[in-house]
Amino acid sequence: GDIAVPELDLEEYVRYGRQMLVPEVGKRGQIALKQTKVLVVGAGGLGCPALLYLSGAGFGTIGIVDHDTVSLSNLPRQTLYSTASIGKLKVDAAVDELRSRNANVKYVSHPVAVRHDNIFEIVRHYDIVLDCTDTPMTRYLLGDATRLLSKPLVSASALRTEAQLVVLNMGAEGPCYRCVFPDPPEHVQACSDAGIIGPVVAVAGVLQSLEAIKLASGHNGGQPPTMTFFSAIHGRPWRCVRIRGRQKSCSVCGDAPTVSESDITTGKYDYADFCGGSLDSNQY
Amino acid sequence: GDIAVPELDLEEYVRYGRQMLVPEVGKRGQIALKQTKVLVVGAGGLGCPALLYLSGAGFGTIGIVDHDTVSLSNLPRQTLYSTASIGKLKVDAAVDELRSRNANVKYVSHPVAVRHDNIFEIVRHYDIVLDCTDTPMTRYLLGDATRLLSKPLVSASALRTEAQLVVLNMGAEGPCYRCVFPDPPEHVQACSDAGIIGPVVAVAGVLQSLEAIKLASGHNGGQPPTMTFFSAIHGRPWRCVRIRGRQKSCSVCGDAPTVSESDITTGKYDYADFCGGSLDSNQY
Amino acid sequence: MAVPLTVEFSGGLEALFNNERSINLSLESRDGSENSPTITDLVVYLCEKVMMDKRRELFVIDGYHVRPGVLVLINDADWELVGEENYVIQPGDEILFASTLHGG
Amino acid sequence: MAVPLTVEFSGGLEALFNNERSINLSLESRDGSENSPTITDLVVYLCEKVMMDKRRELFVIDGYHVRPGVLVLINDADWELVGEENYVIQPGDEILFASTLHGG
Ligand SMILES: [Zn+2]
Ligand SMILES: [Zn+2]
Repeated sequence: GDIAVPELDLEEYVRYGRQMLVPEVGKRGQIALKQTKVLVVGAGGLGCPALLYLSGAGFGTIGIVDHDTVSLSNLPRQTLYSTASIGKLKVDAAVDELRSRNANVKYVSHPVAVRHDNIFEIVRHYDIVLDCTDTPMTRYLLGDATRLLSKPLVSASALRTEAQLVVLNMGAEGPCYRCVFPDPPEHVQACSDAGIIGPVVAVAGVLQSLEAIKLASGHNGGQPPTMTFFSAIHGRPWRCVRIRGRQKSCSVCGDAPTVSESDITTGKYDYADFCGGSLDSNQY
Repeated sequence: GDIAVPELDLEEYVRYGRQMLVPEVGKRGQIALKQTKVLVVGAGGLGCPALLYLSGAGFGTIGIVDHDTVSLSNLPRQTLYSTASIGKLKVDAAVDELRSRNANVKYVSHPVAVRHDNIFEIVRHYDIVLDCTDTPMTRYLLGDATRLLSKPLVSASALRTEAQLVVLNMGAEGPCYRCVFPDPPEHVQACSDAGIIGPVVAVAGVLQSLEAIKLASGHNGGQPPTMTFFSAIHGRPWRCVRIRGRQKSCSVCGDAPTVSESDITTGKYDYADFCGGSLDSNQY
Repeated sequence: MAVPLTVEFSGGLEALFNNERSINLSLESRDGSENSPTITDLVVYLCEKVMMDKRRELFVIDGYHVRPGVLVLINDADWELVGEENYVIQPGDEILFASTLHGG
Repeated sequence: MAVPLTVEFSGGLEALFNNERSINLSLESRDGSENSPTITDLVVYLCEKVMMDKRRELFVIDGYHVRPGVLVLINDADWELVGEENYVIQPGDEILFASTLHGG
């Protein structure tokens, strides 16, 4: 039968009022947000600002995937956490903080690492997915699962003084993660951390939440696919570049795909092997 | 005598470690941040994200100016505040929240509105100022006072689906606020609120904190002055445009200035008269 | 001589132009001469031939002067750097009229 | 025929080129003909004449193929849209080699 379209109560009218005044959102868009379930994978430097604004915007359900606990070194940019959060599970600290700001949202914690054997079962229940993770392997996993489940994926990344963002899986002819990045980078250096400036990763996370709001309220579709590059200090600060569409040769969404959902969930397709040495964040 | 250059203690090395790993910051930059006092005028949609990342970055002193109390309708984008904050003074709620995340920073509350008779005394004690206010009058006040006191001003604004950002008062030949905006817009419509989407104003606030970090760590100077325009939904998303330098005809910083500090503090220069009908945010 | 250009609006100004954010035009000098048009020619044209809205004062004052609070950007540069109203428009130029925002 | 162009690097690749983020070049086809150079000609030139760093494998593999994880953008468009390595470089082109970031 039909699902009743939710209405907004008085508290919501007041809370979301200024957002609804924007013609591109309106009451229609606010109700659409309320009916949308968004999954944030990774509650770190990207995920924290994304979650704050997804919660503020009034999504109906927000899922959070992260198996990690809060450390002191997280605090400059993982802005949901306080010194009192140190040692707690990130998903728990995040939900507490978000719920204190907006209890209208249903928060779902997934205190696990994304793996080939759990990702489909998690992603399946959501409408939009944000990749806020930090390794090539999780990015390929999320890229593949969301493509195979036809979920739009808002993927962002950041390092040092730069950030990148792209919206994937849009329609039948939009690219998936593998279409754009068919091969993982090779791991060629020892594992060392290249550093990050808080506002740089925060800009990317905030823009991810914006793309989710646009998707949910019907403002992201029909345009050719683009990718955004941000450079905080050197060179041109912002570039929005046109990127390729779906690649006929793509092993996940091409004309003759070789990777299926069951290949992934059964472990037949080996991500550790595929990503090879690139299990860690890139560095030079 | 000399002021001892602060060192970093172990907690700070751990806390700020990933930021210090960025070569453009390093230990040198981190210590420079610790020695810098930044003032955030306005603890709303711009100020909240700016404050989160200024605090996270480890500025030595952060001042907050806002006379307002927290309302329910603030919460979607004024992300320092929870439902429990409603009714509290914004500066108090903000300081509580920020201190829980980083107690290394000295927070100074200024629970007042910026006025011609208090602005110089407040601004004088800081090194960098962020304009996170929301009316033409406060913007001209801040623009003038910071120019006359030679403080770099990071000015941003946002409405509906757009945002703008500019760094002013850079060096002897950089423009001040009046150089770029010599005349206030006329107030031609009834007072009504045009709305705002959370991530749009948040992007601007985050970028303000980034500019402050760059200024404090020595990465903002020498380049020609630019202004950034962001459009979340329509048209070109990002533009960074070259703007004019100091205007010889500027009434505050030109070759024959007609507005001085005492003109302003004594009320001889009348902002209400200057801004005329434009005491409120712009709208169409 | 008619010059092709793109005019863009932001910061709410688009509301005066039927919510068009970007318009492609081919413009001549308004004195009918062979000279290329200037920004003033463009502003006159927009007011007289393009603007749907009657609230002209939200775009220009004192005739055809772009009103305070509107920045004019020519190919990503402040018009102040290139001659303001007297700038001679080149083929393919992108001219943005951006209303200053004040909200926060 | 020598073509003037600008090469840019981001995402850490600049470290291989003496931290230069932007280099202006004038490039010829490597076969010495009058043909305009292609992206392949550019990559060869960068490896042989510009790259300071010995870790060539961070930029190219199997000879002069741009390595996985590096996006090539020509005038703000993915090279896949304009012929990839065979794209013929035009005067004034801006070619960005951007290493994909993974951090979050
Ligand atoms: Zn694909
Ligand atoms: Zn001035």
